[in-house]
Amino acid sequence: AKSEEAPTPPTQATGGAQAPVAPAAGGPTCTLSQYGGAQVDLKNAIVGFSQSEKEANPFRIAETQSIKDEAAKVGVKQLLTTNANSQLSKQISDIQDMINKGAQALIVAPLNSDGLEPALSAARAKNIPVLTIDRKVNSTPCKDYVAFLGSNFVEQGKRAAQQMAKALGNKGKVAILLGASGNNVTTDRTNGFVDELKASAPDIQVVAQQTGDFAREKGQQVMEQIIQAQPDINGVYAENDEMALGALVALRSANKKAGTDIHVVSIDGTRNAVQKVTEGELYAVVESNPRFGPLAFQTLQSFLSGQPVQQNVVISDKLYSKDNATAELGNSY
Amino acid sequence: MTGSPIVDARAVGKWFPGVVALSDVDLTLLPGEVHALVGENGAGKSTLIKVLTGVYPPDSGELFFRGEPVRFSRPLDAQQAGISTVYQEINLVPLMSVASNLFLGREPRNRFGLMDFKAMNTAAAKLLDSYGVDVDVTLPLRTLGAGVRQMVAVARAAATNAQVVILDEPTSSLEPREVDTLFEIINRVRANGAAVLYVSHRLDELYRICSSVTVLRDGRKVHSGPLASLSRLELVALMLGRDLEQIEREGTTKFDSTPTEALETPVLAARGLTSQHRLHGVDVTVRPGEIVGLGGLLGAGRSETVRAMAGSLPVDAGTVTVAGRKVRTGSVAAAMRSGVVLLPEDRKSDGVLPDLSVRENIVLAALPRLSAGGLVSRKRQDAIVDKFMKRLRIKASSPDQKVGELSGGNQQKVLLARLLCREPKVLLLDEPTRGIDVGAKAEVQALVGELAAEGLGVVLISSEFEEVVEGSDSIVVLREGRVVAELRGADVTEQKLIAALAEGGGDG
Amino acid sequence: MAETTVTTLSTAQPPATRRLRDYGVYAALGILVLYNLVFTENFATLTNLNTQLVQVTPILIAALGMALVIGTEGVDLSVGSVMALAAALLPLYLGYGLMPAIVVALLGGALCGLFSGTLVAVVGIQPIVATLALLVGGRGLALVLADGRLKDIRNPVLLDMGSGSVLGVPIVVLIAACLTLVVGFLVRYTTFGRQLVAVGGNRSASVLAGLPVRRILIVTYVISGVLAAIAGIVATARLTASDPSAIGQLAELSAITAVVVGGTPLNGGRVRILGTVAGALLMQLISATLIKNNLPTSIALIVQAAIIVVAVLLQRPRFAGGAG
Amino acid sequence: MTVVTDKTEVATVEKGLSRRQWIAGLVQRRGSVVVLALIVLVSTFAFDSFATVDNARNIAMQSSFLAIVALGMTFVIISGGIDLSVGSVFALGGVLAALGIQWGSVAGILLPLVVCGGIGLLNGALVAYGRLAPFIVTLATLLGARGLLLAITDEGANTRLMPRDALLTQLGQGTFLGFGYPVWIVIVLFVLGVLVLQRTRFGHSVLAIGGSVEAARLMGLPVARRTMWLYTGSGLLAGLSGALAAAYSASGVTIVGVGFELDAIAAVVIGGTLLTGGAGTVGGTLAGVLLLMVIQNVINQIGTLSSHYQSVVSGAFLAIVVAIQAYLSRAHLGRERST
Ligand SMILES: Nc1ncnc2c1ncn2[C@@H]1O[C@H](COP(=O)(O)OP(=O)(O)OP(=O)(O)O)[C@@H](O)[C@H]1O
Ligand SMILES: Nc1ncnc2c1ncn2[C@@H]1O[C@H](COP(=O)(O)OP(=O)(O)OP(=O)(O)O)[C@@H](O)[C@H]1O
Ligand SMILES: O[C@@H]1[C@H](O)[C@H](O)CO[C@H]1O
Ligand SMILES: [Mg+2]
Ligand SMILES: [Mg+2]
Repeated sequence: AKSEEAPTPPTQATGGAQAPVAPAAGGPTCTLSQYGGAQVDLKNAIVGFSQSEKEANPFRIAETQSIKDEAAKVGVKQLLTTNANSQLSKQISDIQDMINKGAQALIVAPLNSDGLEPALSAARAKNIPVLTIDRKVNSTPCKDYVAFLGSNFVEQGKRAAQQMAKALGNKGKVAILLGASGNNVTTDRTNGFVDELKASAPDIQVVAQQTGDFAREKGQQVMEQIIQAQPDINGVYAENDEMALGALVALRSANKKAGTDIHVVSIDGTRNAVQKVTEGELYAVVESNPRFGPLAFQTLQSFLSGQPVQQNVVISDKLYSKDNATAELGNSY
Repeated sequence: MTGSPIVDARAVGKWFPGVVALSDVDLTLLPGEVHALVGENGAGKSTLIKVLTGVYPPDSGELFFRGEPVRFSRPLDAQQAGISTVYQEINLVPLMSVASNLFLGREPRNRFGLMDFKAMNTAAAKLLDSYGVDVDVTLPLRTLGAGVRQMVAVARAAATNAQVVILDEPTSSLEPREVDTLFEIINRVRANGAAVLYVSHRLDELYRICSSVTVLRDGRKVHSGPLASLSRLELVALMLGRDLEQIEREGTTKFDSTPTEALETPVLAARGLTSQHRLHGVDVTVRPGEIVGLGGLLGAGRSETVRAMAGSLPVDAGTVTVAGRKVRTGSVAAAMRSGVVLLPEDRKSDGVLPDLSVRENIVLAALPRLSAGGLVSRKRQDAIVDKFMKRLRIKASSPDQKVGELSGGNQQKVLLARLLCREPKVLLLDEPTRGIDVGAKAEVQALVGELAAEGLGVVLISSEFEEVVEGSDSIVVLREGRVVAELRGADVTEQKLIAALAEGGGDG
Repeated sequence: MAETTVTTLSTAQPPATRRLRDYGVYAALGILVLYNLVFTENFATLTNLNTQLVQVTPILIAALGMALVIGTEGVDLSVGSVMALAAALLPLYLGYGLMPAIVVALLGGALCGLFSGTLVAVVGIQPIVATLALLVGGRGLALVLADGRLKDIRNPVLLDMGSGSVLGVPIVVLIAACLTLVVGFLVRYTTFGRQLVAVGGNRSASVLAGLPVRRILIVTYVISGVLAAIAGIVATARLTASDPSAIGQLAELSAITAVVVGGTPLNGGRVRILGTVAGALLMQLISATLIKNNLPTSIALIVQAAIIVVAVLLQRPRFAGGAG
Repeated sequence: MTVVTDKTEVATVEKGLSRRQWIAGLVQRRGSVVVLALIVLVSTFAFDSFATVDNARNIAMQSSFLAIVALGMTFVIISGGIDLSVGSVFALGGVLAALGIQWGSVAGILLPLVVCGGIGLLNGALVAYGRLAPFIVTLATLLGARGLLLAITDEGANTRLMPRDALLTQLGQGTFLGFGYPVWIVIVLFVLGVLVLQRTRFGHSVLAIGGSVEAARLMGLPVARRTMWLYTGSGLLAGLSGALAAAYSASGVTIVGVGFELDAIAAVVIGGTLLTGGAGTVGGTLAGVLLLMVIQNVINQIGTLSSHYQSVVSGAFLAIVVAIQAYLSRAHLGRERST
């Protein structure tokens, strides 16, 4: 096979590394003795990673990759990987299966905040430490699981709203491209955005809310419909980059000029999206950083060697706007 | 109690889009009588029965059961009222066992309310035995021949001690032995004071068993009264709506029974046909212009034999040669290409495409030759369809009527037409006149005669001995998949045939 | 007597109701259009018309193949995954130029069809499962080929195909129109088309009539595969990117709905191409209406369900005997 | 008397024939079991963590929810129909359980049963009395039920939790002899299922309806009523399964059950049931469910397969399994008629 010349340079290994928001002091911590279980040297341990969605979107690809890379770097005995394919029941069995295969520590990217309990309690029963990343689960840290690393999705929505307000000068009509229905990433990003608008830019009015399922094609189709029913909107908030990119195509074919007639703000920070920011088509992108590898294994390592770890590590997400996009392009994924 | 009718249908009307199937038909069934319902194909017999038993709601008219006005909205209602029916197209469940089919809906149950299969199977075996059929009742029905299936259907209907038993062409696939048993049953039922409605195209049967008759023509009642007072000719005249002289002149023509003494090389030669559990080295030879009958009792393997020759039954051994050239066995296409075509026994499941038009059904097998460059030529189609609809007198509102809506007899003619447009060398006919009215039957028989005269080879299966004997130049007698005798020339008589069957049966 | 007149209506169907049965889809479609003309803002515009037509093309093209398969008393659950497969193949070979890439994608579709067709016709597996295997495996294969990544399309010709138009008519719509004509012609006027319908009508009778049943079945599934591939290419061109994870998601269900709502019975023996077009348009217009009026997904789904049921109720098969 | 020998001989011919068919039939019905046994055997040697009690527990538990749904699907498919709505109804059942449990465990189990049973009833009525194609009817309710779910969870945003100590929750999480209650529920339901299908008039009539609706009707079976009960049952079981699944994970998760119907259908057909209706077994379905789950388990045993390859593998697996099925069942179905 021979594809068109690859346009995007490979992401820099170092670039875009995650950093916790708050300095790693303060906040409740968790130790091995509190959680229960014996010390383990990560080097000759079996670690399991349960991914929730297919590695079919840059976020997931980057997330899984960084876990794999770091596992190799740390040199764990074996890394088991499973993918729940967006099925909660499968993620439960995946985790149980990995426990059964002798995983001594688990990194879980939950599909959903609720419903993983059986898997967690299975790990709990065997004192296997569980680290949840990306999406937070509604259980008690240091009891049902050890700790959480990830973005604050409500915060992401807020920041998106602030960017939107800035772009529209605090007044206008916006449409929201929602993520997959029932998914709490969607809920948080919607609430954060809507509440922030109410608070700081009440003259901005949300005239349409339709789901784009986190996918580019759906984003495009929905946008094509909205832009005709509501030709006078001046802003679009997409709850992930893929949908935003779809929306851009739709706007173009409707002869609307993204960046001047209509301002688009989205979340994730994928390479293609940040590229669009540099070109001025996207107004801003709030990062949702998927590179959990280093932080996750660091946390595991110190936890398994008996040191306390933060129960709730919220990572700081970048903001890509026209000021920094070109410079930061290399750090996008 | 005689006198007060059990069933009394008044001015019943039923129409389907484009067809008036029944218009004010009266029918009265008295206790203890066997009432014949006769008429040409498409006269409305089956429709009347379906209206009486709640399959179709009537479009007009009233139905009285034991003097009470009733409306059966589904067959179940009719059955619960005490009317049990054998419909024309055998309606049983092929995948289920014989016993299950017999007892569906009223299976014997043990004290836990669970079905008692042992009881059911023994009961089934006993019941069928009283009908002269001895099969493993645990077998799926689909593995049995049409004959047995027919008997099972009858047994099922007569088993429920009903006040009215309706039989729509029950003997169409039975041969004499079974017919006799069936008539015993009917007499028993009648003796118990029940009424029997009996549909058949076989006049002699009617005169044997029926006391009164109702004649339908084009959906109207044209006569009703005691049967004895009608001569065969009068009856036929009523059915066909022609006057007596006319019929006497034409006669209800059968085959011209002058055996063509054809000595040329065989157009079809089957040698040592063998198929597991079915056929054991059957030989059949057909010369151009010759009609070879297959004789045998139910399950003798007649259908299997022709199916093997037509490539629709894979054979383990044996060869089929057509006009001197060997034909690949087990392939219908190959057989057809060589000019061998089969009129299947089971019209419903192997023959018609009910939802397609008469036209489409007729041209189906000939599509390639009716089309140029993969495109169907409507002109050539219409020409050939028109030709055969005329030649076979197919009764349909138009070539575009769905075949499923045609009467049984006309469906059969459509299938025959389908084969004939292939311009075959050899016709294999499995029960070609099953369920065909006297008029049509005569036509079909005459047609088969003609075709033979034109040089076609014909193999004929009929459960009516009379028909085989009349039609055939020679008869191959089968028993359990073996040839037990071959009759030619002067030996082709009913007595000789029955004798052959008996001897064949002597000791294997 | 009152009741008998009632049954008269239900059985010997007056022409009116029969026509309603045959043209129910068109009726429903008309009603929906009227509704939008009255209640939906900026509906009666040419651009809007184009949008609806353009959006429906991939499903419509897939539905054409689906209609043929359903005509043989089968069903093809794999069309969505085949779309994704074609989408994934396309960018892999664009390096050699557009034509080669398209050919490869179509070949991929044909192979998929050959696979299911063989499972159905030769191995004797029931269509729904045979194609279910491909539904599961096909998308996986697509993601393997694309290694999960969505790839932007830069080939100018392909992009034009996606967004360009001739005399105001979008190119993709023209493509869909042509394919509709071809398939409609295939069904009505060719030997293959008639034989296909026959096989669906009564398989064992078709065998006994000497039809090459296996070949007919296999070819039908291959056609469906190729059409699905075309649908995948069109969707890719539209999206200006090859997204094997999203393209064709649940397309099989939309396609089946279009076919059935369009009046093609699922038990084979009949194929209605125009009906299928109308069915596809109807479903497209429903979702458009719901989005344009900004209904929440919940309501949208319920309304869709209701409309599907009504549409098929309008054209349910003719009364033949009591229900039970 | 010659005739008598004639008949008895035919009969014996038939017996011989029946023996062959009986064996073929057995193999067909047990084909899934054979394949299952094979895979289990191979995996036992391939992976040392496969044949362990824990793994058995996991597989049993993981199978139970699909098994319950597939049981209802089996009856529907044997009757010649299909039920695509079970996936959404399953999800709805879970959400309703979590909603109802705030009024106690009884309400928590009744609410989903009533509503999901109602949806099944609607399916049944539309199929039996509306005479609509099951495929399209249940496709519509697939959408409708999902819509209803989103409506009562404000677009899926609101996931209700179930109190850990509630009876219903325990029903999902508790264990007996090391196996979760759902596993035992499955065993009970399937024993009942076998009895109903094989040994009751109801089951018998279901087989008849699937074998030939027309014949069943003319034989005077209450086809419509039966059909309605079948779909109602399927809805009930899907709802029950959903409620148990919710109890198992102590929350009415809104995103579950997507594509579940296809798994159920696959399980049923792998189990040797004809989608054309008229023949099938409940036991086979259980084997089919286990097969699917074992395949998943094996993929996880390998432990390093990328998500993309995972679907490729399970797709291929599915094709191979049904191919073997079809091959085994050849004799049984006497293909020379249909092909
Ligand atoms: N379901 C149907 N739809 C439309 N027309 C029908 C239907 N059933 C029967 N007809 C028509 O009604 C007429 C009577 O058919 P019917 O089957 O009652 O004839 P019949 O007397 O039983 O013929 P045969 O002796 O061949 O069985 C025929 O013209 C037939 O075409
Ligand atoms: N009376 C019977 N008892 C037992 N088995 C039977 C009987 N009749 C038919 N069968 C079975 O059905 C199979 C098919 O019979 P087939 O139809 O070939 O015989 P046939 O001579 O054509 O009789 P028919 O007139 O029923 O067609 C037979 O091979 C036999 O196994
Ligand atoms: O934050 C991530 C990304 O937004 C992705 O697009 C969907 O899943 C979410 O968890
Ligand atoms: Mg009749
Ligand atoms: Mg026969």
